[in-house]
Parts: sequence; C-alpha cells; structure tokens
Amino acid sequence: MPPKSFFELMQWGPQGWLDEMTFATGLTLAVAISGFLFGLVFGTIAAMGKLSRRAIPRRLADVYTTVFRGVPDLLVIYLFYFGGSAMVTAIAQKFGAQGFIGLPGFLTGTLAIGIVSGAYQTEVIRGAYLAVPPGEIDAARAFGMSGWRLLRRIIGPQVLRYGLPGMGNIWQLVLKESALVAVVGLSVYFYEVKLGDLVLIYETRFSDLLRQAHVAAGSTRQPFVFYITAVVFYLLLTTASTWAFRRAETWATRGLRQV
Amino acid sequence: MDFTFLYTSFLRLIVGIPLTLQLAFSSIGLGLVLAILLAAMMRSRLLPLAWIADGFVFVFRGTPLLVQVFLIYYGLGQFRPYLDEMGVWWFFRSPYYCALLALLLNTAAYGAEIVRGGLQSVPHGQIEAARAFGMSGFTLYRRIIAPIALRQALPAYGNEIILMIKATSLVSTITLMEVTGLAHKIISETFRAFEVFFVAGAIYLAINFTVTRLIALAEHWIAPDLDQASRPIEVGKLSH
Amino acid sequence: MKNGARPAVEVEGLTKRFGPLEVLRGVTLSAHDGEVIAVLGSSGSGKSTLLRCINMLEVPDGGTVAIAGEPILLKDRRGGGREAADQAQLDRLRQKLGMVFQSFNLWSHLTVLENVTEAPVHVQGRPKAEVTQEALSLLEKVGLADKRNHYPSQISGGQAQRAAIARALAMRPQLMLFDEPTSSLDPELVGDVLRVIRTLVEEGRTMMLVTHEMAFAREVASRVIFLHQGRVEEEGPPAEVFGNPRSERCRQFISSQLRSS
Amino acid sequence: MKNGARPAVEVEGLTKRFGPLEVLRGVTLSAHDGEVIAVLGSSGSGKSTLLRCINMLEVPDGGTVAIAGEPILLKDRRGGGREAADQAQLDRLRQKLGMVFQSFNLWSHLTVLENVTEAPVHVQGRPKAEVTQEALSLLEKVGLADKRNHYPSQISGGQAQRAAIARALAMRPQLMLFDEPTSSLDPELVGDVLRVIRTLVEEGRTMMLVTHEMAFAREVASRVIFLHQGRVEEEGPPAEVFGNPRSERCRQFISSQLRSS
Amino acid sequence: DASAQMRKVKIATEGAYAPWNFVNSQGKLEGFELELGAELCKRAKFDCEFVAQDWDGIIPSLQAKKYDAIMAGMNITPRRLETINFTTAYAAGAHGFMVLKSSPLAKMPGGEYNLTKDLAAAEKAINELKPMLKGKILGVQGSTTNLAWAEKYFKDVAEIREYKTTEQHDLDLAAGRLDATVGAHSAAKATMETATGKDMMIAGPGFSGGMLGLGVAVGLRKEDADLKTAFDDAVKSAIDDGTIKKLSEKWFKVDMTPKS
Ligand SMILES: Nc1ncnc2c1ncn2[C@@H]1O[C@H](COP(=O)(O)OP(=O)(O)OP(=O)(O)O)[C@@H](O)[C@H]1O
Ligand SMILES: Nc1ncnc2c1ncn2[C@@H]1O[C@H](COP(=O)(O)OP(=O)(O)OP(=O)(O)O)[C@@H](O)[C@H]1O
Ligand SMILES: [Mg+2]
Ligand SMILES: [Mg+2]
Repeated sequence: MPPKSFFELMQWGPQGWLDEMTFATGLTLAVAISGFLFGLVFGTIAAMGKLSRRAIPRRLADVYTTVFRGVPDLLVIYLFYFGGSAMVTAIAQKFGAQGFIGLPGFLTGTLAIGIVSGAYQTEVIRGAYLAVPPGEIDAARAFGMSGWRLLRRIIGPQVLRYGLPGMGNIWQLVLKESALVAVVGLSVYFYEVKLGDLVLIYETRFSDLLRQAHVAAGSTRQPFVFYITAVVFYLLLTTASTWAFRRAETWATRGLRQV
Repeated sequence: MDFTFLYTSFLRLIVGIPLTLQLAFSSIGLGLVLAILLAAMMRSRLLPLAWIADGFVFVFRGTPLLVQVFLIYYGLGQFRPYLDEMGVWWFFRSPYYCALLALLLNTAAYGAEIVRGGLQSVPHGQIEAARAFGMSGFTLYRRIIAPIALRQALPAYGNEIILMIKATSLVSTITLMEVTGLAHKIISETFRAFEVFFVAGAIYLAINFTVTRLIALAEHWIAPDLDQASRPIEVGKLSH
Repeated sequence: MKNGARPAVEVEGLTKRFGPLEVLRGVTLSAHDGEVIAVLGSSGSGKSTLLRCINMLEVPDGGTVAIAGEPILLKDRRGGGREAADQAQLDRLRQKLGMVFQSFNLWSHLTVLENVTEAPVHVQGRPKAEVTQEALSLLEKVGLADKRNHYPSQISGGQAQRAAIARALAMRPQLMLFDEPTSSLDPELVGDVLRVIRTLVEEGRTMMLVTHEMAFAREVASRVIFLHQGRVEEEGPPAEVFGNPRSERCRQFISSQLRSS
Repeated sequence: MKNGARPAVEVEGLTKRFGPLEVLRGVTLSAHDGEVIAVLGSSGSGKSTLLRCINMLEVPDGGTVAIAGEPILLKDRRGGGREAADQAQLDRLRQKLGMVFQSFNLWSHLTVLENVTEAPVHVQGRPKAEVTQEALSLLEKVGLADKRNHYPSQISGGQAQRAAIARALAMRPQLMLFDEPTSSLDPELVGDVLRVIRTLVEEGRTMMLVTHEMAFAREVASRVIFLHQGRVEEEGPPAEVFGNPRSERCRQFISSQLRSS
Repeated sequence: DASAQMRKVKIATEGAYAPWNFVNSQGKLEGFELELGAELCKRAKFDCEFVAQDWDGIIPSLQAKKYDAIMAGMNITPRRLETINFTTAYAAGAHGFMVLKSSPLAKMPGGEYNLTKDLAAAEKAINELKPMLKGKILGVQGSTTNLAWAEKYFKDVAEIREYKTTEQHDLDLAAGRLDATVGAHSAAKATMETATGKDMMIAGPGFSGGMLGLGVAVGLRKEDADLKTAFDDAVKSAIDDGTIKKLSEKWFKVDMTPKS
C-alpha cells in the first residue's frame, strides 16, 4: 500500500474514510445522548437520596456513587455486557429458551454509561442544590409546593443554573466514554459480500469515533491522519455542545447578577 | 471463586499503585493551579486572555484524553529533530513526563470549568459588600469569593479527582505499567478477564473510597454551617 | 363570615429551640376570621420563628397548630425532632396560608409577574390567563405594574417587598402571615398596604403580622400580642396594649418609640 | 475636625440609567465632616442607587464623586459605560467609606464576628487581636455579643441588620453610607443605633443615610434631602423640610406618614 | 435448499492488524484471514459471518458465545490452550528484531532458528545477541508471544517496553525512543513499506516455534470439538493444495505456509 495523501484518505465514499468517520461521529453522539439522559435519571434519583433526611436512601445513594465512581468504567461495562447477558440467558433458560441470548450492545452500553455518569451527575446536582438560596425553597413550601412540583418549578431551574457548568463537564466525559462501549461492540447493520461464487454475510460493527480512528489507522498505517481527524470531529461535537450549554446557561442564569 | 488466583493477581497489581498515585496526584496538584489561572483568564476583561483560556479549555475538554496522550507522545515524537533543537527532547522522550503533561492539561481544562461554575454561584451582594469595603483583586478572591465558590465547587471537583485517578489507566498506551496496564498483562497471560478486573476494580475502589471520604470531610470542614441535614430535600414526600 | 367556633388559626403550647436556645417556650394564641393580630417584640424574640412554625417551615418541638380547626398532623422523627405526618394535608393547608417573608425570598429565576402567578397556577391549578389578569391588577395596586417583567435582582428593596406582598395575596389565602411587610416601604406605600389589608379583612380573611411600627400596628390590628422571652407577655386590643400596658417590659418597649411629630 | 474647604463627599451632576429607566438625572450634593444627611424619597426613587454610586458599586453614567476632596477617577469603557480608571485609588478611597446594605449582604461563610473583623484585618491590615477586641465591643453595643459565633443563616433579620452595622463601623470609616439601617429593628434598637450614630458624629465622621422613618430622620439628621424623579427635589435642615416643605410632592410624601400617638 | 442445512458460524477478527485483517475504507473487513476464512468455510460447508472485535475482549467474548471462532493473527500458545482450543496452524513465520538502518544493531548476525526443533542452537544464538543488546530499549506488543519471549531472554540485559499495538512501537522506533522492536517478520515487512518504516530494517536472526507459538490458527471453544475437526480438515486441505501459499504470497509477499 503506497502512502496516500490526507485528501485521498479523507474523501467521501468507498475510496475514502470520511463517510465512516462521519457515521462514527453520529454513533458517538447517539451513545452519548442516551447515556447522558439515563445518567440524568439515575443522578437525580441518587441526589435526592443523598439529600434525604432518611438514613436508608442516603446510604444507598452513597454506596451507588462510591462504587460506580470508584471502579473503572470499563469494568462496569464488562459487568453489564457479560454479566447482563449471562443473567438474561439464565433467566430465559428457566423459561425454556435455548442457547445464548446476547443483549443488544447499544442498550447495555448506554445503560452502563448511564449508570456511571449518573454517579457523577449525583454530585453535581447535590452541589447545585446546596447553592439554591434556602429562603426561596421556604417560600415555595409556604405556598403549598412540595414533592415533584417543588422540584420542577423552583429547585430544578435553580439547580440547572448552578449545575450547568458541572453538567457540561459530565457531558464532555460521556461523549468520550462512548469509546469504551466499542470494547463490547456495537453491531448495527449487516450486509452481503460476493466473493467469487460465494456469498458471505458480514456483520459490520458500526464503530464509534475513537475506535473508527483506531481501525482506520491500523488499516492504513497512517495513525496521525486519523487521530487528528478524530480530534477535529470531537471538536465539532464540542463546538455544538459548548454552544448549546452556553445558551442553556444564559437562559438558566437569567435574573442572576454576574460578578 | 479461586482465591489463590485473586490473591496472586492482587500481589502483582499492587506493584502498579505507586505509579497510579504519583501520576494522579501530581497532575491534580499542578492541574488545579492551572485551572484556577484559566478560570481567572476566562473571566478576564482582557479579551485575548479570555480567548486563549476558552480555546484551551475547548480543545482539552473536547477531545478524548486517550487521543491527547497519544498525540503528545507519538505525535510529538514525529518532530524529534525540532524538539532536539529546542532542547526539550529529554522531556518528550520520557513516557512519564508525557503522561504527566497530558493528564495535567486535561484536568486543568475540566477544573477551569468547575471553578468557573463555583465562581458563578457566589451571591452578588456578598461580593459587593467586599468591594464596598475596599477589597479587590487577590484579597477579594482569597477571602470572599474563593471560600464561597469552593463550597459549591467541591462536590464537582471531587468528581474530577476521582476521574483523574481512573484516567491514569490510559497511560499504559505509552508503556507505563500502572495498575490497569498490569491487569491487561495478567489477562493476556491467563484470559481470566473477569477476576483480574475484579481485583483491579477493588484496588481503584479502595483508593477512590478513601478519596471520597476525604472530600466529604473537607466539605464538612469548609462549610460547617451548611450542614446539609438542616436543609434536606423531602424525598419521602415526592410521592404526592 | 363565620366568627367563633372554628378559629382560622389556633396555636397551642408551641415550643421551639435552636440548640441550647429556647426561642418559643409555650406560645398559645388564636385568631378568628376577620381578625388582624399584630405581633410585637424585640429583635430576636422569636416573632419570625412563630410565623414559620405556623406554616411548619420550622417544625415546632412541642405544641400544636390548627388551621381552620384542622390540626396539622405531626409525628416524631427518628433521631429527635418532629416532622409532618401527612405531606398532602400540609400542602393542602398551606394553600390556605399566604406568607410574606422578612427577606422576601422572591424566586430569582422568575420575573416579578411570574413570581406572582407561579403558585396560583402551579399549586392551586387555576387557569393561567385568569391568574395573570389578577396578578396584573395586584401589581397595579402595589404600584409595580411597570416592573412586572423585571427579575428580582433588578428591583429596589421596597419594590421587592411589594412583589412579595402581591405574591402572597395572589394565593387568596384565608390566613396571611406577614413578617414585617412594611419595613422597606415609604410612608405612602405603608398607607397603600394598610388599605389592602383592610379590604382583605372586610372579606373575612385573617392576618397575623409582625411589625416594629407601632403606628401601623395601632391602625391595622384588632389585637396586639407582645412576645417576650419566648412567651406571650401581653395581649389585647391595641388601645389597651399601647395605652396602658400591664407588664413592665412591654411598657418599656413601647415607650422607647421615637415620636415623629 | 475640619469643617469647610474639603467636603467629606461631594457629588456633582450624577446621572445613572438602567436601560430605558433614568434613575438619577443629575444629583448634586455634598456633606462636610460631622454632618448627617438623611435621604428620603419614595420606593424606587433611586436612593439606594445614589449610595451605590458614591462608592462606585454602580458606576454612574455621568457626573463625578469626590471623597475628601479627591475625585474618583473614571474612564470610558469600550462598548459604552464607564469604569474605575485606577483600582488602587478606588480601593484606597473605599476604605474611608463604610456601607450598610439594604439587604445586609453578610458573608455567608463567615461567622458574625468574622464578618466584622474581616475587612479591618484583611483590607486595612490592622492587627487581628486588636480588631477582634474592638469587634466584640461593637457587637456588645448592638446587642449581638451572644451571637458572635453564629453564621448569617442562623440569626434573625434584625440581628443580621445589626451585624451589618457593626461590620461597617469596624472599618472606622470617614463617611458612612447607611441604606435603611433601622428597617428591621424594634424601637429600642432604633434608639441604640441613634446613639451610636451620635457618637460617630461627635468624632467628626460623616453619614449619609436612607430612611423611611421620618422620626428617625428628624432626630438624627443635620440635613434632609428629598429625592424625586432622579433629582434633589428639596433640601434643608429637618425642621424646615418636615415642618414646611416647599415642593408639593415633598409635602404630600411627608404628610402621608402615620402618626403613632 | 443447501444453505438451509449449512451450519452458521460466526468468526471474530480484530480488523486492525494489516495485512492479516483490517477494515478498508469502505468499512469492510479485508485481509489474508478474511479470504482464507471464506475458503475454509467453503470447504467445511459452513455459512460464515465475520465480526470485528477489539483485541482485549476477543477471548472473553468467545467464551461468552458472542461468536464461535477467532481468526485474528492469533498464535497458538500453551497459555491460550489452557483456556481455548486451536485448530492446526494455517500460517507461521519467523519473529525477530527490527531496527533503524542507522543503528549499530543493524549489524546483528542473521540466521534461522526453530525453538521447537533445536532449542540449544537457538539459545546459543540468543546469548550471542545479548552483549549487543545490553542497556538497549526494546519495544514489544503487549499480550503477545513476542513479549513473553523477549522477557524470558532479554529482561536482564535490556529494558522492555510494552505497547498496545505494533504500529505504536514502530512509531517509537522511528522517533528514536526505542533501539529495536521485537515482533513477527511479517508485520515488520508491512511496516517497512509505509512512510514510518522507510528507514527500518529487519536485523538479527529469525526465530520460530516453541514459546513463540506453534503458528497462527483458528481459536475455538474447547467444547466445540466438531468445529475443530471440520476446520482442521479444511486447513489441511488448504495447505495441501497450495491455497495458503497463494494467499500468503498475495498478502505478505512471502510464503507463510506452516512447515510441519
Ligand atoms: N439592575 C437593575 N436593572 C434595572 N433596573 C434597576 C436595577 N437596579 C435598580 N433598578 C431600578 O432603579 C430604580 C431605583 O432603584 P433603587 O434601588 O435605587 O430604589 P430605592 O430608592 O432604593 O428604593 P427602595 O426604597 O424601594 O429601596 C428602581 O425603579 C429599580 O427598579
Ligand atoms: N437556624 C438557627 N439556628 C440558631 N439560632 C437561630 C436560628 N434561627 C433563628 N435563631 C435564633 O432564634 C431567635 C429568634 O429568631 P427570630 O428570627 O424568630 O427573631 P425575630 O423575633 O423575628 O427577630 P427580628 O425582629 O430581628 O426579625 C434569634 O435569637 C435567632 O438568633
Ligand atoms: Mg424576624
Ligand atoms: Mg433601596
């Protein structure tokens, strides 16, 4: 293979890698968004647990954040992928099913990312809650607000205000966490290849951005082209999300005087 | 469970702990200083300064640490003649220094954003009060803004510390054998991924557990009046 | 306009302590529909704490509070102290209470108008259009119509206080708890607030208000309570309490008032 | 105790706008050592803004402020507005000013005592032991000695206001800016504050205070200023302004005062 | 029809180890093992499907039954045999050092040694290399037989650094952070054809067999004995009729047919 120029490598279509890199970016984004949203759910619940007056939810939330922040993310993903499949298989076999049942990579992967990022989001949400002026919460209580309503109308918007920078960090983290899911594989589509008189069905792993760069680097032996391209694509995602987060922040800090 | 195997794996893995801790804590320490500097620059009225800081945070927060490590080590390795000429090759030649540099730049970018968030949560009136008494510049930051911001930022910064401890696992890409690198090595010899990761996970958990407790202590220490029990969220009542 | 059997609020033997400090040591009082009770007392005597105990923002250590004859259910909490036993009941009763906080506590992420419409729309579930209409007329009444789209950080102290008053009024509460509602208001506005309170009283609503302004208390109150060292030291119609206080402490307190003319 | 040539504060043609709203439209005034100026005006008339412009917490759009004869240097900012030209000068001058904010703005991470000692120690660089001594005696004076180790979130409104007063006094400022310093205080404490202010005046210090309490203004002020629509509508000794106001608006404002006895 | 009775077999490959297996710019798997795999399946009458899998998870996933076989340039080793099973080897080649042409190590003596057949001769050659390698830094891909071999013989004289991929130690060799890499000659040759490798050369003797592995083979679960029989037969027939020779010459430019 004679070395190709950057532009030869980065063209759209069957000759170049641009289309693969673009799809990979899309997948990364999809994994990140779902993982982050899962995390938001877990994080909100655990933050409420941590802030609870009751000992049991507090303990549980504490164990959750300590363990899932404490152990390497890859381990959590392995646990989900292998452990989860084994469990589902065992349950299915109890009901008479046969053979091995694989969990869809996308679901297990995003769920694992959700659980991990949720542990981080817990701390951000808790910190932000503590920054909300207590008087404003008192006022809402005094008017008969409590539970979800209080959370949604008064605490939520203010937690958003103080928590957004921290959440932005976690979003960035999740964006890159999607690379870990590649380890357990994200199968997305199949296609057929004719090889002489033989028809083979290939399953392609629709890779995330980082693994795609790795694969392309291995295939072309030109690592820097692909890692730098990956950086550019990541930065495109970051540009979009930084913009979105800044807008959200401007909106969330309306009415707040800046230093 | 094969306890002898777990135990021998453990004995082999703890050899990597000093490197893990060394990298984590030196990058966190240096990174925090840089983060504060960056956050100050981001809020600066001198636009070029703010732009530089924004750009830095943008790039280092926006790309995977793995790629940063890779590009700093292998990428700069491509420019050896120039680095030699500048007399900095000794630095970039060493995988340890390259890892430290990548980790510290990365954590500084994240840290800057956390510090910025903390500063944003300081009630405006309290800053005005300090200004009205002639405080400004460094004293204002040190005495009023920083302590209040710290209370808000500490939970998020605790996250960052833990992330950095785990992030050190990426440096095995550039031949540094810390805990995760050693774990991979044992797995490649035994293929018992699950058990080895279990032991490695337990080691990280133990380190991070200690760190979270220290952070919780610190939180209590800097904000004794913010005893969170005094303003709990009423979870039990969410059912209504 | 019932007057009698079921007092709008009934407080019985209320005690509250903060650490070693016993702030309330057995306060008993009641207010009937259409009554205006002025609570006097020196700074730190527990006036705000009393109001905050009535709507359970502070859960009292002992004693009971009943709203419109219905006692607020409390239960012991493990590890000491008490808490509301039935949040649904508490929320329901709180909707009958309006409160103006000493430090206003406006919601900083909402505009003045949104602050006023928030609870009626989202707690009482009243139609937004109708509430907005009413809110605008309330803001008009307190002279804040032109600030309706400002955020709390963009208005003056007196304006914030008036916004807090409008916010509480928009709930159409049966019982209003005012914590120094006129402290930041100029004399003209004090007059306005006085007029608003009188209209409410005519509608049969009940008020409890903490104030340091004797003149205001005298004008507005049907009964005056003087808090001292966690107890009700003196209680009676304003003419009596101001004109001829029985306790030494109360006499001293009242006579220290500066005369303005 | 100089009196004359160099006024403690001199404000000349001050203007300030918030968006479309012109809050101050050319305010000119000065105060000499030992003077106490009471600023009156309806809510939203710009009283707080005037005080905040004097110590440049709000930078005025036009006009100048001079402290002890030294004009605060301002420069145009790119993109409109102005800003302090010399931060060191501003910091130095601000040390001569004390301020009690309408909303107190106590530092939430410091105890009451620490709030009081913070600026003297860390801005003026005075020895900590000496400052603490003085702070304790100030807290004693305002009746807060027993709350010295409480955090701002743990004290009552009136206690916070007194802590804010003690904090400002501890700076031993040449010019004190009080924004409604007695709004949350009971009559006895108002009397105490009055006494403190009188002592300061006797030491030759200068005060500007915003108040809604005419009685207090009458007792304490050597001169009264009535702000209306961004201008000084009336100015003179209290007896004159209260007894015989020249402008219609001022007359109306003053007569709306409730009489307490 | 016929395909309905054909057994479905899923084969995992890494997809990042050119020219053994890699993903081309169309996102399709390609390489020596892909073509060979198709041949083997045709002979065994399997309905095959290739999947790409990260190297780190490749054996655990086999055990978790995510797929049935591995063809990923994987060497037969005693350690791996403890966990999984291998067919008979379908490729074998020499292993050795790659250095920069300008390096003093370029002058290392050559030769061919088989660790299985004549261990004594091989170890003698190794001992002769030791003085030259004293204090040098060697780069090896982690988790490979090369690493185990390098550690066994050179740990006491040289510093050994572990890399995730061969491409990474090649980059470090180019940058001058390493004095030599240890790896398969086939991979070294592939590197030498790229821009990074243009100043590199294979130096010293080639070693094969023994702990360096008994050749590259299809990895299978131990319990799938029937699969092993079928694949074994297919590999043997592909060796016998020269298919493997033809394919390896196409992809590696050398004959990698295992010599029995
Ligand atoms: N940041 C701001 N943005 C917009 N308008 C503002 C802002 N700050 C103050 N204002 C407006 O400026 C006017 C003057 O405010 P100021 O606080 O000076 O009033 P004040 O005389 O002190 O009133 P009060 O007696 O109620 O405290 C008010 O109408 C207020 O709404
Ligand atoms: N969270 C708390 N922790 C400790 N002490 C408290 C707390 N809240 C209030 N206190 C104390 O309880 C006492 C009563 O407070 P409260 O706010 O009821 O006073 P108040 O009568 O409203 O005074 P003011 O007229 O100054 O507003 C005060 O001495 C105060 O310091
Ligand atoms: Mg109070
Ligand atoms: Mg004001």
